[in-house]
Amino acid sequence: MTLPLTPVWFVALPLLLAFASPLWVRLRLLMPLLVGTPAVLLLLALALLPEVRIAPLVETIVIAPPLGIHLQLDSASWILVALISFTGLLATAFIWLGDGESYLRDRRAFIFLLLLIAGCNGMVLTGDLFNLYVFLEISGVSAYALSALRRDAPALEAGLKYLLIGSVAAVFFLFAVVLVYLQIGQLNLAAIAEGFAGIPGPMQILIGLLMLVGLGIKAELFPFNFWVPDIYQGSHPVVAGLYSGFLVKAFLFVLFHLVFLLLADPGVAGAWLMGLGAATMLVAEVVALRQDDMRRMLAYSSLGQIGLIALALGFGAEATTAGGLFHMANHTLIKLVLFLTAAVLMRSFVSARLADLAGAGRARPLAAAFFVLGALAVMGLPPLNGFASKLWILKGFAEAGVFWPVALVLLAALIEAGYYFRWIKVLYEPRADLPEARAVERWGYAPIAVAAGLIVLLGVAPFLVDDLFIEGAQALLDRGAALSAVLGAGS
Amino acid sequence: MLAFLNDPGVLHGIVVLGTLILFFIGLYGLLAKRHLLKVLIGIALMELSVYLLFIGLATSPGETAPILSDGLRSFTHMADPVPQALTLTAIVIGLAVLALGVSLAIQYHRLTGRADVASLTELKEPR
Amino acid sequence: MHAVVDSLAMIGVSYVMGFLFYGFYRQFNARVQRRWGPTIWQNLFDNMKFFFKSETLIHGPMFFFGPMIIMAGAFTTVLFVPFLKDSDWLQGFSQYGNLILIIYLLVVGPLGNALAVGSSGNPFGVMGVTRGLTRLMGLEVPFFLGLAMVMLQHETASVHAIMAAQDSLAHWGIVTNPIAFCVILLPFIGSQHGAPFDVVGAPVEVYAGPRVEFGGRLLGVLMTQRMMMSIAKLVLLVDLFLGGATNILVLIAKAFSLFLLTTVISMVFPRLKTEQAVDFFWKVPLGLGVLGVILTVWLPSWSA
Amino acid sequence: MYHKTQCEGFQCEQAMLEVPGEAESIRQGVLERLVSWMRHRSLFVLAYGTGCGAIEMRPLMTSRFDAERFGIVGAATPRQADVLIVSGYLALKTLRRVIRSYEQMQEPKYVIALGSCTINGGMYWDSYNTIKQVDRYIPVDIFVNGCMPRPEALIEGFVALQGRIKNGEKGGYHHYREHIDWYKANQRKVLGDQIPPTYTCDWYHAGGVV
Amino acid sequence: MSAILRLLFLIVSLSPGLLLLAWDGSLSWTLIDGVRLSLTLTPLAGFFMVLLAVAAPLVALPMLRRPLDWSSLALYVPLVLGMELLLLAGDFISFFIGWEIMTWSSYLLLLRSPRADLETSQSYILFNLASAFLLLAGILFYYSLSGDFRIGPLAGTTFGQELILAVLLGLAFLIKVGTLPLHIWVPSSYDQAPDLFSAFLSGAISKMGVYGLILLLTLFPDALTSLAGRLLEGPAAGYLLAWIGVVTSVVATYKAIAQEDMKRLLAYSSIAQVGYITTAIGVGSSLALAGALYLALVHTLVKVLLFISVAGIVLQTGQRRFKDLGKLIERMPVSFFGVLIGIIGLAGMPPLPGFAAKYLIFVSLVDARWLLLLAAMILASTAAFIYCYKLIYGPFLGHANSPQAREAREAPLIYLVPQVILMALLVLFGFLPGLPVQVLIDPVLVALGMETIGGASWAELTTTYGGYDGVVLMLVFIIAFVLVTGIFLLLRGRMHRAGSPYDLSYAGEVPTEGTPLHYGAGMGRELHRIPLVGWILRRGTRGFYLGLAGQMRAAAALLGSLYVGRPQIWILIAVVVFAASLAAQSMLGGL
Repeated sequence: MTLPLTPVWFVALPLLLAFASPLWVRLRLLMPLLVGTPAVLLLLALALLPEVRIAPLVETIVIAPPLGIHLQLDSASWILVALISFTGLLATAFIWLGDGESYLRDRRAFIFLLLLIAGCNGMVLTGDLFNLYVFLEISGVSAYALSALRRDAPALEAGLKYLLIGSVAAVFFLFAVVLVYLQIGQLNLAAIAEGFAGIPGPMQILIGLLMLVGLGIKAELFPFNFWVPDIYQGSHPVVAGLYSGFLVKAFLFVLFHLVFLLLADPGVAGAWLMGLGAATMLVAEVVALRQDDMRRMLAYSSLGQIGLIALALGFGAEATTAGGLFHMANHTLIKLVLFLTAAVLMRSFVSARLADLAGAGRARPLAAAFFVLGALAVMGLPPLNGFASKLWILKGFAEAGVFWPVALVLLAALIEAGYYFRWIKVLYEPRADLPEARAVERWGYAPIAVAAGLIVLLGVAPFLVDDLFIEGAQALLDRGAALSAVLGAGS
Repeated sequence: MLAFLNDPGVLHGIVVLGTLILFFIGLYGLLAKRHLLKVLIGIALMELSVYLLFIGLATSPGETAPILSDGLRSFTHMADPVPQALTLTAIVIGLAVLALGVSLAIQYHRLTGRADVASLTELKEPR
Repeated sequence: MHAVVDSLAMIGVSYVMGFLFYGFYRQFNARVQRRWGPTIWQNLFDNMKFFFKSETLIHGPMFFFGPMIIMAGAFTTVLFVPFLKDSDWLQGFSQYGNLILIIYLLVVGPLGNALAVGSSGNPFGVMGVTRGLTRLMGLEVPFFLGLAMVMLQHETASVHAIMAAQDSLAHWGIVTNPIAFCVILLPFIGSQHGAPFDVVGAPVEVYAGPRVEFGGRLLGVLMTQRMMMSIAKLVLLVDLFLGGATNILVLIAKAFSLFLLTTVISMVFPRLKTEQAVDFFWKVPLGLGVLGVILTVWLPSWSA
Repeated sequence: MYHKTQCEGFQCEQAMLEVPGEAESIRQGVLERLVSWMRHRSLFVLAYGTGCGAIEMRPLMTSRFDAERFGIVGAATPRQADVLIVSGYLALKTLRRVIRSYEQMQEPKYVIALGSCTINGGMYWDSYNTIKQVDRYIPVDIFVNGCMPRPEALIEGFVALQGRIKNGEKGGYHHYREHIDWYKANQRKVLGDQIPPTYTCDWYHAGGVV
Repeated sequence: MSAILRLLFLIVSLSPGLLLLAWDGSLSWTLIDGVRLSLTLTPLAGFFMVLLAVAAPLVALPMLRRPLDWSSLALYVPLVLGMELLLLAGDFISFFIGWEIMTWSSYLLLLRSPRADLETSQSYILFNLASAFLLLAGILFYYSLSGDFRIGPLAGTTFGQELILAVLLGLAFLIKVGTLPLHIWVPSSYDQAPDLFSAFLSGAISKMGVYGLILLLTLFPDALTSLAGRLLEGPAAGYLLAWIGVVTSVVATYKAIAQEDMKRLLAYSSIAQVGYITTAIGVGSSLALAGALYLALVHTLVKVLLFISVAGIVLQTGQRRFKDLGKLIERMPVSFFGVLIGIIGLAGMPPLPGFAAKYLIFVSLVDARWLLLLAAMILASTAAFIYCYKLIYGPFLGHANSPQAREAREAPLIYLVPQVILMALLVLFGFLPGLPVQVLIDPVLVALGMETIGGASWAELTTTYGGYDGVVLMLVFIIAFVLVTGIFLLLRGRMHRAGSPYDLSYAGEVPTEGTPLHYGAGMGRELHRIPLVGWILRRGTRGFYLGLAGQMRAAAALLGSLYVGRPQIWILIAVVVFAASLAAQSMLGGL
């Protein structure tokens, strides 16, 4: 029997392995499979890359589109899929190697982690609106459960809060899906895109706003993102790293994918999203100034970067979009380093509070060095990868002669420096009584080191990968090509 | 007596009105109630209203179930099967979410003795 | 050889002029105060007495080298000021220098001496030095501004060229650029340690100021350099404003008249405190200087 | 520290108080005579105003008597002074400072004692805390007696001192060096441990009596 | 292993010099799509590379003193390499990359000091990043004008565009050089940085701002003149820059006088010196630029020398305040000479090259007919004598005021070697003031398309206003000094040394150890009584920036109150926003 290399595996493999989990417990294969699955998916993604670069892969399930469900792997979604797999690999490797908390290493965590990966992959790949809703809920449910995994009061609180707000988002999104179906009678995205212009204007607005609220809550845009810091703080940092690393990226991608696909002229919606992105960025960076819990601070910082990405993608120019996609990837790497470092620090010093971490840099020099590296990268300081992508975005704005986003981005970066450098300073505080540090597994640094190495590599040599992102941006922006790939050239 | 219901416009109007009322009742429960279970019930009501809306608007009077049996050999005068399938899926998902929510709420209650949504104050902005 | 003889002659001339002028100053001062006063040679006597004191106390090597530096600075200053124009004699090394260099050389010595004062460890001396530096800060601004106006007028910083440009009475600096002269005059008196501004070295003001620890031969050195430095400054002003001198007698006459002017001004004013002096320099001469700049530089360029 | 040596008793003391007179003038070469002449024309005065004599110094220095015509001017610090004027009685407190100032002066240096109090205590002859005879503690070159002496008398004293300087006579400072033990013993007698520190007379330990 | 690493470290520190010798041609590659990096070595950058080549190894050498601080050594490497990149940059992106690497690595080096506090480190990094981001904004604006990141003159731009560009880039560089309202980060960070690193901060890093300012001039076809015409004989736009520089110098000089800590004093003096350089750049003539470059050179030499000397003092005594030191001249004679030569250079006294630099600047000001600026500059430069004197009196003269100062020993050899080298360089340039002009400065002027100012020989410094001859000046002074000393020693009479430091004429009193005889701390305090100076000294910008930070925190608290931890409110807000935007859109009339 030969297994064809199709995009279906991105969803199917983690789902199958997750549901067969009792088997793996018995066979003591839980941890190897947990790490192995994203690794295999990453390899699969790499293997598919040459094909994807030639033309988008459309994988039909049962019936051909527009009637059936299909998965579409183009250059843009490939970036997300590879990112999800890679992030999953590093995070699970950290869980395995880092010898961490037992609740992250048991069957439930295994199931939910794989479900999260499957859900996100599905969201990114699917070409069907209702399917999108399903994957959205799969990833949502697994995320709620992951937050509550620790089963103490803060974790349960985080899980509950996440569940409440997430369900509301899902209801809004479902409402939009229902309206779309009622108006067009189609669920295939390409088909909807063709028919969307025919919907009466007020209904378009209603659908758009419903989707905006639904996805905006999930994608952490400004007036809908008040839940984020609480959830990130209550969850384990590795889980928060996954949220910040690919969950929110997947939602953001879906949001912009829908915008660019459904709307013939994404100008107005893009402007709205740019505004929301700018507000998200500025508000989050300012509020982050007063945080004294590392997880919460990182949550705000993550919000800020999401805002930046929304700003870049919303502009819709090729350079900003490519830069935005690149920044997604970079931000994922950076936040992974930061959250995993936070996990190490939390395990060493029990607390993640600023006051308790004073002088930690002298007790845990490696972890602090990774934190510094991540902080420098997230602020966009060269020669790290955050700089390359920010430069790309800003260059895109400058080429278009639009300067207010440039000013806002730079201002936000300055504010961001205000709190990151405060943390760095405190980490290296000279203190006579160094805090007591509990032992951590040295192998746990390996995934962080890999991510850190990539941060530096992508910073020094972004030209290695910039083609991918340009193609991704073109795939994301080129509505006609996307439609014809699904519906055939004649449509 | 209820013949006026055979007019799709009237029927759909009633459905829209009813589901919207249901939706806002759910929203009210979600926003105004403090007990966790009541809040979850609010969410469930909102979801329910969306399902009802979907089914109600996708079906017109006089359509039969989309099952090819009992001598029915063509696809005429059948309800669109897709909304029903979708709604079934959505109900399953909604149930899963609701179950997870209820279980979390119960665990929370067991752990802390509280079931008040306003008492979720462990995680908040620093003063 | 010529350079050596010339240098020695310049040093000699400036020394002789120095003690004679200051001897005259003391006698003149006494007459104004209705006293008989000392002889005109009194400064020579004082100076020689100190040079031949049989005991000299020093406070470490820097204390010794300070007066040496200030003396070397005085010699260098004298050698870089041309005494005569259109002459081979009394030129020193002035063709290798310029006006700005001379102004800075004037302060080399005092700073070297300040090291010696500090090295003595006497706080009164250091207070005196600080006052001296403060006064320097006050007077240098209008002084330099005036000189800059002269430089701008002649478009050169070379003293020779400035002298050469003043070929007749009508072209004397004091005639062609009277504002600059007025700006410079009071700071010049200050830089000569003249009367209204002499709080720094005045006896019994903070215990004799910077010289509190100097005695014996070192004090003799300090007196000598002060006299020579004063003559260097006088000659410099003669060169800049009074058209220079073609022979030694003219030089003495011009320098003496200038000296007489400053002396007269000194005698009629009471002593100012340091901060008052600085404030005065920054208000009156500097204000005049700013006015001068506006009149001689800004207005012509705008009207042009 | 400073210890008594050769000399004890009244006669001895008398001998010590004899300041060398004209007979001991030194043979001088041309340069020395020139220098002496310069020196006598330029006397910087450290006026130690301990008593009423200080009042008489003002008219001396100012327009009326104008000591500057003799080359006599005031000095601010002992380092620059040639002549120390002890103008009146000395108390125990002031004696200490006068001795220290004297020792800080650079040679050649001279002392003029002004008024009767410096000779024998004058009107304070029976006071418990005044110094009766200054020349037991520092060598006095010229006494100007009177209570108080007029500035004219002081000028006369100065002229006499100038004459001695011009002739190259040995000054009191030679005597101080040669008999430092005796002076120090006397100072110790009244001042106890409060006598000025040794380093002001370091030549004493160096043995370098010129 | 350790030896090899140390050797590597030294090689890196020598790399600017090696680069100068070995660099030819250029390098370029694409960073990301449309951004091409290119490295060349222009003469202007070469000049600043020389400064780096002097400062980097001389600061690196004493850093190798045991016990080694490996983190500092490791951070020094990207710092030096980043600055090399910054200087080699042929385009703005590599310039910016080098600039930022310099910024963060210097910040992390600053953190190595146990004395660095939060306020200082935050102000350092925030000001420097503000500078960097302004720079980036300027670069992007430049890019939008020229369509290319390569550094070169702009053509066909409007006055408004040029003004925006000049303001953005100018502000960036002015923050870096620390001109007046933007200087607040300089003193405290120079003070609290590791002692040796302060030398590098002041000697090399601040020069990068100067490099940037000069680079800014080259962006405009006719330098500053094209911006707003001419005023008297200089560019009108430069007049403002020159006044900024001069006001900076004046204020910083008085602040320096008021300091009671050696390193803070040096920090303020750095601000003042760079203020002169800024002024000269504002004048913009060939003379003035030569003066600016010359002063940059001298300032690098002098400040590295002074900071290393001071680092030696701090190392040996553990004290850094004037009131705790004193009389080290006998205990640390080499350091004394280091500081002596340093302050002579700093004060711009002849015969050392500081005078040559000031001479060029003064003459250029006269030449531009900007006499009021000249007067203000003279004010700063004569007031500088006071702090120079304080700097040498406080630690070295007077009386030892602490047990450590009484028992200090000379700084270790590894500190003295750089000092001696720098002293030798300064004296050499004193003899040959024309040497830097002909070798280093004239090529830059040629490259900038200006007339050269080099004279006939290395000994001469010539201008249109006349010049002077360093060899003659130095020889006359030395011969006079030798003669005077010789004659003095030939005179008859006993000369002896006081038996005790307390043998002072002190009104007959006998001062003792307990008597407050050291005038180091209070020196210059009486300047407060001068109205203008008192007015300056009473003012500061710290309150303003602290207020700004407070406002920022208040804003954070205000916005943070949005992030309440209550799900129902989140949902409410979402619903309200939804409803409101729906209403708004439908009222505005649809998509």
